[in-house]
Formats: sequence, C-alpha cells, structure tokens
Amino acid sequence: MKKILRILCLALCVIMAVSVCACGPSEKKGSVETIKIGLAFPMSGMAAMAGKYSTHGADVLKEELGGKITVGDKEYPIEFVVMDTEGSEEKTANVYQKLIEEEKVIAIAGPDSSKCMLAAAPIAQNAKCPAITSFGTNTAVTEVGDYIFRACFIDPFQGAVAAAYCDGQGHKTACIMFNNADAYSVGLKDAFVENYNGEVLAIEEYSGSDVKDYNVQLTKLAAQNPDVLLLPNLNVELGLQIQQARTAGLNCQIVCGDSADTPDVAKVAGPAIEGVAYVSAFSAESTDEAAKKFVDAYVELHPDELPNSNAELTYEAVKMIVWAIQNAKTLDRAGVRDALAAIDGLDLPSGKMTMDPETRNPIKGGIIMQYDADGITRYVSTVNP
Amino acid sequence: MRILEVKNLSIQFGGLRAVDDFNLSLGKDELVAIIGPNGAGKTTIFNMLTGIYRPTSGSIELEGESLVGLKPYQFAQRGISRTFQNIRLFSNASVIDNVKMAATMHSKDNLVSSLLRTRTMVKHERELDEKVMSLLEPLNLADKADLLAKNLPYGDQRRLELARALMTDPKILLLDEPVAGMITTEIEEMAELVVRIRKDFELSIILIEHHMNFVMPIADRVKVIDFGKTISEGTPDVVQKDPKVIEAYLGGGYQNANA
Amino acid sequence: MATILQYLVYGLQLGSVYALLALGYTMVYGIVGMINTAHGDFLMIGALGTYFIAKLFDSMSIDGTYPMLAVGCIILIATVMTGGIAVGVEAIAYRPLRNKPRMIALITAVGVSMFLTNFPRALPFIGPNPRPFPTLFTPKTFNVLGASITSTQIIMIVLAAVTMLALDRLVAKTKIGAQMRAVSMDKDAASLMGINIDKVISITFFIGGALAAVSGICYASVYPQVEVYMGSWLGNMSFVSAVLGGIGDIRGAMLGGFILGIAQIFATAINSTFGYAVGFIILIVILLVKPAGIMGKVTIEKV
Amino acid sequence: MKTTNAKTMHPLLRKFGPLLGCIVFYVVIMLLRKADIINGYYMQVMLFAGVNVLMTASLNLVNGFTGQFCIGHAGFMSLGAYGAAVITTMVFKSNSIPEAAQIPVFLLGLLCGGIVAAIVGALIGIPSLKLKGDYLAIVTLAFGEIVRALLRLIQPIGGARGMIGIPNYANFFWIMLFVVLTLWLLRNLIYSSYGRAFIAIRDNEIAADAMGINTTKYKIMSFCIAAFIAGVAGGLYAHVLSFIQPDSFGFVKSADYLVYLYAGGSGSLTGSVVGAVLLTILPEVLRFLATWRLVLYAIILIAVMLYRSEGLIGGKEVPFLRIKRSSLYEQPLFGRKKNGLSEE
Repeated sequence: MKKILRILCLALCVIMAVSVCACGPSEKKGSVETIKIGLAFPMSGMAAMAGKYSTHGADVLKEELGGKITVGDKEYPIEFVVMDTEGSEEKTANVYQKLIEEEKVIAIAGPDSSKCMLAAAPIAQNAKCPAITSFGTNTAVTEVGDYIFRACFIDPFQGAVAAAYCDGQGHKTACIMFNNADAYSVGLKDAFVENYNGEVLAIEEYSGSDVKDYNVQLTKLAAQNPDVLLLPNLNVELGLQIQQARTAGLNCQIVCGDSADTPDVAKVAGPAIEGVAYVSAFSAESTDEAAKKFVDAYVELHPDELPNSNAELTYEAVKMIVWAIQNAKTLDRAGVRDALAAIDGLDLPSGKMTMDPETRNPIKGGIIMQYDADGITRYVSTVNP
Repeated sequence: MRILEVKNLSIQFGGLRAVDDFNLSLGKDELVAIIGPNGAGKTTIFNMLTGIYRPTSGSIELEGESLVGLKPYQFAQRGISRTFQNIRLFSNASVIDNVKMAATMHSKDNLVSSLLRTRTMVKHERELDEKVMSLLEPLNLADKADLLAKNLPYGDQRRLELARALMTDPKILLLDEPVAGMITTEIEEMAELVVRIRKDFELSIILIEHHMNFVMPIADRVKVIDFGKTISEGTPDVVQKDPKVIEAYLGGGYQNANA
Repeated sequence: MATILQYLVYGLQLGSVYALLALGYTMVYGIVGMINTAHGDFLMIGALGTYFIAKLFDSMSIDGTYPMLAVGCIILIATVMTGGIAVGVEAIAYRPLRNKPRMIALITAVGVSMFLTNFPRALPFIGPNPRPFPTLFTPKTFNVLGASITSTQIIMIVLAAVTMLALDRLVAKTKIGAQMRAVSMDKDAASLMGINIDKVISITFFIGGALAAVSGICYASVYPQVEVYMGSWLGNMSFVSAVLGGIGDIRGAMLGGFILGIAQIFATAINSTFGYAVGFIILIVILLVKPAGIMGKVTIEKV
Repeated sequence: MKTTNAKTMHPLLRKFGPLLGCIVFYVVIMLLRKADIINGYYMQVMLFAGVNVLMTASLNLVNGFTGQFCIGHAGFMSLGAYGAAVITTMVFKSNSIPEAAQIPVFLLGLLCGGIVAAIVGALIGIPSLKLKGDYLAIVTLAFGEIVRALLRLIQPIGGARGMIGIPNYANFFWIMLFVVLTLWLLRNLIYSSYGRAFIAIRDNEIAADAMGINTTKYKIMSFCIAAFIAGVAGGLYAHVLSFIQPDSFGFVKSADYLVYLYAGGSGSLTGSVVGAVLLTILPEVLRFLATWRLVLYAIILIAVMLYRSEGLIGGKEVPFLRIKRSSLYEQPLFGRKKNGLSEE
C-alpha cells in the first residue's frame, strides 16, 4: 500500500515538475520580447534524415539573421525553437500544442510530411497560428484553413510537371512503380496518370519502405519495355530502386519526384544514377544569386554535405515567416498570417516566389533536373504545364 | 443403475498400446482403486475418463450418456472431476479463488450483470464465498483462504486440489495419486478425508495410488493394471492374494509395507 | 518458365537474408528462451560497422573494390565486433532477468532495440542518412535457363545452408553444443552438472550476434544501402521466419526464412497491390495447418 | 492503516468515493484549464494518455489476465478508428448535422468502431484455440499487418492518404468518462466468474479445462472484449487527432502498448494506468534533450525493467480497482501479503 502511494506521489511530482518547467518561460517578462519561430521536424524515427536536412537548412537562415530581427526600426532577438515530431502524427500534434501554447511562437515551420501536417494543421488553425509545411505536398493540407501555408509544390502540380516533361521528350509509353503505403507517392502517381498523354503500360506497387526488395516489380516492368519509368517514391528508397531498375534491364529514362533531390540518393545509386531526371523547384548549381548564396552558406555551416530539397524548402519556409514578421502590419499571429498571404515576388533560392492568397500555395514553376554520371545535378528545362 | 460404464477402452500412441481393453463398471458411492506399477497406463485411463485424450476405441457412458469425443470441460460439466498427479493449481490466485474458479460453470451471472456488478451478482458472489468457506473449513484451509496457492505447503496444495475438484459438484471424483510424497500421518489423515468426502458428498470415487496401506482399507474394489492390461480385479483381500498381482507388482513391497 | 525461375532466385535471395538472421534468432530462443527483439539491430550494427571499417581500409581499395585479404579482415572485424556487442547487451540487460517471466526480457529487448537504433542516429558522425554499402565482392552474373543469378546471390544461399548445417552440427556434436542443449533443457540442472551457464549463454549470444552481422553484410551486399533503421523490420521478419519454421529449431529457421522470402516474392509477383498482405495470409494459413511451425512438433503437455 | 480507514468509512462514501474523486478531479482539471494553468498542450497529452490507458488496459485483459500473447493490438485500434470516423464523417456528415445530434452520432460511431473491432477480435480469437504462445503472437502480428495493408487500399476512406476532417469531438470529458467507465467495467469483470475463468486459463489451461471451464469460449470472449475496448479507444483517438492514416497503427504502436503494459505491471489494472500515463508523459518531459531524447527514454525503460521487473505496479491494485471479498477477510484478491503471514 505504502509503495503504491509512494509511486503515485512520484507520478504526481513528475507531473508537477513538468507543469513548473512549462509555466516558467511563458511567464517571463522583459522590455524587449523575443520573437520565437517554431520548427517541428522529425529528428528521430524513420524520417530522421528529412529532419536533419530541414534543421540544417533553417540553420543557414539563423546564421544570416545573427539572432536579431528588425521590424520597422526596432530590433528584436529572434529564436528558433526546434522540436522533434518523430515522424508521428500524434507527436506532431503534441509538438504543435507545445509550440503554440507554451513556447508562444509567432509561427511554425514544418513538419515535412503531409500526414503529420494534416494532424497538426487543425491545431494551428484553431489557435490561429500561421504554419507553413515545408514538404507537405498533399492538396488537403492548406485546405484545413486560412492559417496553413506551404512552401513546396502540391502533388497534382508535380505529377503534371513530370507528365508534361515526359510528353515533351516524346516518351510514348510509361511504367510506374509506387509505394501504396505512402500518400506522397500515391498522390504523384495519380496526378501523373491523369496528365500523361502517352500510354501507361503497367503500374506496380509495393507497401512500405521496410524491406527494400523491388526486384519482382521491376522485372515485370522491364518486360513492358517502356520509354520512361516513373518512381514517385521516398528518398530512402530511391537509391536502391534506381539501382535495381538498371539491373533488371530497365534502361529507359527514369523520372522521380522532388524527393530525389537528395545527395544520398545519388550516393546509394552509384553509377546507376546517370540520366535520372526529377522534378524540382531548386537546383544546387543554379547561378541565381539567392540560390548560390544559400548553397554557399549551407556548405560553410555543414562542410560534409550538400543541401537537399528538404533543407532548401525549410529555409524558404522560415524565410517567408521572417519576411512576414518584418512586413506585418501588426506584430502578432494574425498580422503574420496576412503578411504571409500577401507575399509577392520574394527572393528565394528557388526564384521569385508569390503566394497564392486563395490556396496559400506558392506559385512557382517546375524545373526538371537531371543527374549526370558523377551524381551531380544539371538543369534540364523549366516546365509549366 | 451403475453410474459409469466403461467398456473396452483402448488407446494407442503410435505403435504403443498404452491402455488395452479397460473395463469398469462403477456403482453409486463406490470407491474403486486402480493400482499398478509406474508407466502401467493408470493416468492415461484418467486422461481418457476426463476427455484429455480421446480413446482409440471403446465407450464411456455416464448414466447412460456416451461421453467419448467430448471436450474435457464437458466431462467436468457432466460430473466427472479430478485431481492431478503433478499438482495443477491456479498458482497466482488465492486459495479461495482457486476454489471459486472451479464453480465457473455453475455461475448464474451473465456477462452484463458481471460487468455492471448488479445486486444479484453481488449476492451470488457472497453465497459463493460462503459455500467455498464451508468447503475449506473441513479441509483445514479456511484460515489460509487468502494465501496465494503457490505459497501453500505441499499437503495443503493437495487438499486444495481436492477442494477445487469438489467445487465442480461432481458425481464421480477421480483422484490421481492423492498421497504421493506424503508422510505416514498425512496419509492417514488423507484416507480419513477421502472416506468422509465420499460419505458427505455421496460420491463415487476412482483413485490411483501406490501406497497400499492407503488404498487397501478404503477401497471397495481394486483393479490392477500392468502394461495397459487389467491383470486382476476384485476386493482388496482377493487382489492381495492373487499370485499374478504379487508377481507383477506387489512383490515384496506390499508385504514389507504390511509388516 | 525463365521468369518463374528468376522470381525464385529473388525469393531465395530475400529468403537467405531472413534465414541467416533467423538462425541466430532461433538459436538464442532455443537456448536462452527469450525473444530478442533487438536481434535485427545487430544486423544493422554489423552492416554499419562494416561500412565504417571499410572506410578505414579505403586506401587499399582499388577501383572501389577491396583485395580479398582486406575483405576478409573487414568482415572478421565487423562480425567479432557485433558478436561482442551482443555479448555485452546480454550481460548488461538480459542476464539479470534470466529467471524472470520471459515477457519481461522481451520488453527489455524492445528498450535495447530502441537504444541501439537511436544511439548511432543521435551520434553526429553517423546520423540518420542512408549510405552506399561498399562493394566487397564484384559479382559475376551467370545465366541459368534464362534466369540470371549473381555470384553474391549464390554465396548467400550457400552460406545460409552451410551455416545452418554448421550450427546443427555444433549443437548436436560438440562439447559446447552439448552444454547448450543442457542449458536449454534445464538451467538449474545444467548448473549443478558443473556447466558455466553464463559462459554458454555468452557464447550463444556471440554466435547470434556474429550471424546477424554476417546476414547484415549479405543483405547490404545485395541491397547496398545502410542506415540505422534497416534492421528493425528485418528483425521482425526473421522472428516470423523462426516461428514459421518452429522456433528453437535450427533447420526450421532456415526453412522458414526461405519459405517466407519465396512466398513474399511470389505473392508480389502475382499481384503487387495485395502482395504484402498475401504474404502474411500465407503465414497464418501455414501456422493453422502446422500449429507448431513447419519443423516444430506439437508438444503435448504431460498431464 | 488503510484498511481501518476503509472499515470506518461510511458505506455510501466507500461506494461512491471513487466516483466523487473522479468528479472532483475533472472539475479541478477544468478549472485549471479555465485559468490557463493547464494549457492546450497538457490537455492534449492527457487526452493521448487516456487513449493509451484504454489500449493498455484492454491489452492487459488478453495478455495479463487471460495469458494469451497478442502483439498486434494496434490493428484493433485502427479498425475502431476507421469505423468510428466513417460514421461521423461519411455516414453522417459532421458539419451538416445539427449540434444536438453530434454527440449521439459520435457515440454511435464509437460503438460501431468497437463492434467492428470486436467481430474481428473474435476471428483472431479462433486461431488462439489452436495456437499457443509465440505462434499466436505471430498470427496477431500478421493480422495487424494485413489490416494495415488493406486499409491502405480502400480508396473511399482515403487509402494511404488517410482520412481527414474527422470532427474534434473527443474532449477531456469523453476521454475521462470512457477511461473511468472502462476501468470500472473491467474491474467488475475481473472480479466475477468471467475474470476468474480468464485467470484460470492463464495460470493453468489444462486444469481450467478439467474444472469445467470452456477455455475456447472464454479465450474468444477475452479477445472480443479487449478488441471492443481497443476499437472504442481507436475511435476516441481519431476524434482527438481528427486525422488518421493506416500507417499510424503499425507494429511500432503495438509494441508501445506492450511496453506500457509490462512496464506498468501486467495483471494489474493500476499498472496499466500508471504505465500508460507515465510512459506517455515521459517522452514529452524529455523534450529538452533534443536528439538524445529517445536514447535516454530507452535507457530509462531498460532500467525500469531491470530494477522493477514485475513492472512499476506489479501484481497490486489500488483499492478502487479491486473488490474485497465479502467481509471475512480484508485482503487484496491477487495481493502478496497477509496480516502477519508474509510470502514464503
């Protein structure tokens, strides 16, 4: 009996300690208020790599700002509050609540996946806190409400870009292998099938990214001998898929979504990466001033790696928030939201960006990039379907 | 009317005929002992009489109803209850719960009343508690009702098994070596207990035992099994004098024990 | 015909990974009686370890491949290291729970698994990035009746069979094998017979860990990508294989692994949409027909 | 100490004390929420903790009390979540029904979710007649995976994209109501002839059979009830998060519940509550560790299992979650100590 009581007391203490910790910072008062921006990304779990690149991308902006932000003629300290979503919807919802209610952030960037964003977006919407998903490509994300924005393409657009590119190259027949467990993959596949003018010869599926054996599906597709193979899949899978596709005798053009824009894909795929094209909004070798500056700053901070699309989109998302804070009429969440919706011609690494105030999706053109034999990406064409 | 009629009961494991042509006709209130050397097939007979093994051939009829092919719990529900040679208690439950668990099939409460713990259900529980306690009292277990079964001393565990078997309200009680591992005084106590139970509950009892000084005074009839076959049968006196039995099993052992 | 044969090769390839991993799983289960859910993570440690050791040997690499001697050294070091980690994990996390209900050890193993994946993930120089696995052998491709099979695949399949036979012999014929069998039957009695239980169990874990490392190297040789989460699901699949074959049975583990691999590949080949689910349905059906696994015998509890 | 209190307590107080406690707890929480001392974040963690308590307690019924080995419990949860969400978002469009009808629709959804899960639970119970231990575990694992794989393929409910726009009905009141109700019902069940049958099967199946307990029936019943509760918990989960997708209910989630169950102490409802609540809160408390968070969580988990291997609350129950036997003995049913006489 005593023991039970002791344990219950302990539990109570833990809960109390949490509450005290939590109440601490929110009661802090000061003459100059720190502006906080929340970053919700998966630092652990299967999607940890996306989280790593994302936070590294945000680091670039942090370095740029030097801890200060000037609004009007007043200088405020700025802080990025990073929290781990584990790539789980439940945890993302908790992170959003914590950032909004406890950290009192002015806006949130992330998470990177649609599924997590779909769980978190209603929270941000109810609390009237602007949130930008970096890589949540599902159309439904921004439809949750007027406080939800995105920095990336939507699935239908990306699929349409890929389809237009394939048509433009004169590819008459296509095959698709996609991950039926992943919303991004399904979304791209659907949009491609809808927009593609050629003939889709065969579609093969697999479930989950647990055991990376795609030999059977690819062998079956190779028998179709298509002009182009679409692999709208996750970056942890793509490297092996490209390799296995080549081994299975699929020597046609391979087209992927923007998830292929990750140096690790090229590393894993090795020589097989040559000629793989993907949809992108950004290229690391772009000569555009903003892009070059970003890549240089990134490499300086993280000398061992090159930025990928996660890093770039997170940088853009946070940059949008910073710009919105600077240009908001009132320095509160509603003001930031209005400013975000009014973004017009903001200079970002991927080019000048305008926010569609109706859909809260960025209006940007699609670029097709291609890997060369050394795994370096080259600009191919700009596609606007 | 014989309560249990077992005819030509046989079971085969692979090539081994573990029990061959076993016959038993048990009268009301009769106490039959089955004796035989280790591995003779005695427990196998019990396992067939309680549905754990399905006999290869033969019939088991309880008050005219054939039981072959039924599940063990159906044997128990029809009135054949048993104890186990290697004690099988519900070791993480208390003594009283062990006995209450055996009353599950007589429970009058349905799922809804149990979930809601209705007044009637509480009343039934209380009656059950009283019934169990009145059963534990004569078995000297009443003051240990709340101990966990696994913490009981060996003799108490044996008696608890007995209490549990009685709680199913059996017509026939099968006792599998009830005094194995006990010392002389305990054996005498157990013999008294078995006699008393038989009288109080008006039970027919079949028991397996090695201890002749336990079996002989209380059994009405004795059947001797060796290699699955019945080699002798009759009242204790007759069996004791049967030369085949003395040769096969009793040998010097019994005479020593008797001396 | 050629296609079916080709699928069979893929099935054997996947199956041999399951089988190699399941061998260690089933051995630990058979002797210690615990479900080591962290077993799949030993595979990851073996593969990741190989990657980093190969990096150290990089100066010896010519055209991205290593001389045979270097390959031998790399594999040996990685295998011994993983075996050592397995022994360490057993000593720290499992040994104190040896006489506790086995579910307790299972939950501890879940904790160990979580630690083994998250610790390297949090280390800055490892992190969550997938890495290309170095080419240890340059595979030769053979053509058999229209199906292509590489030397790596042949090595893996043969390795799984040879390992199975070696383990079977080890347990059946050697002195340490006799001790293992004694420990698996009754730890207390084995201890009374003068067997050093700790030592026997440590050796078992060493073998299990080393086998996991070997299967990790094999897996990464045919699916050349290493990352910290690569073992989580493979561990589950090897548990499934071991159970399918009759857990605790060495020959069963290999059989289970191959059957599972082939079943998954063929289910996918027939219909890739439902392939994943059908693989599991086959599993349930087999278990309903053979309730103690393919090689396992239904033990009738003595009453 | 405690027992004398209980004896001197007024019988009405003893009977309704726990209920009163719950109401007081609820009122206090809601007042603190109003005062914003408890913010939305704590509220949400508490909601998830409540759902996890339901899941762990129901898993306890199968694994802890009936002694079966289910490692695919999240499968039942997903069925309940989808069942309930389909009712509230597709059958009755939540935003087009009058407010007064929302709650009945929500409850109907939970009921349907529970029933769907229970039916499948009965189907899973059937192999348990033939399979034991690890073999049964593998079947439940496979079942969880099959459910997940099939949910991904059903396009009307969103397929892999998941279901969005599920109304946010499950507030603290409902979660707390269901937790209290479920714990009360489970307690009643465990201390009835049904519960005794479950425990008998766990402790010794052969003896249970020989004592006239239809083990088949009770095992299926145990799976069924647990699946029903898990289904309701899934329905609540869906209406807390307002978004569900098949992959949330994978093996990782099932493993979480196993961890909650055994770290709390199997065979004890108190243990389920403590395990689920503490281990839901722990990762949140450790947030300051950033990337090292789950490393420390793993170490804490291992340490708990090493130092309290019977679970935090192994084999004990708090007074409200156990029922004392008539009046003769004031002892816990599955307790360890008796006055003076200690464990041997």
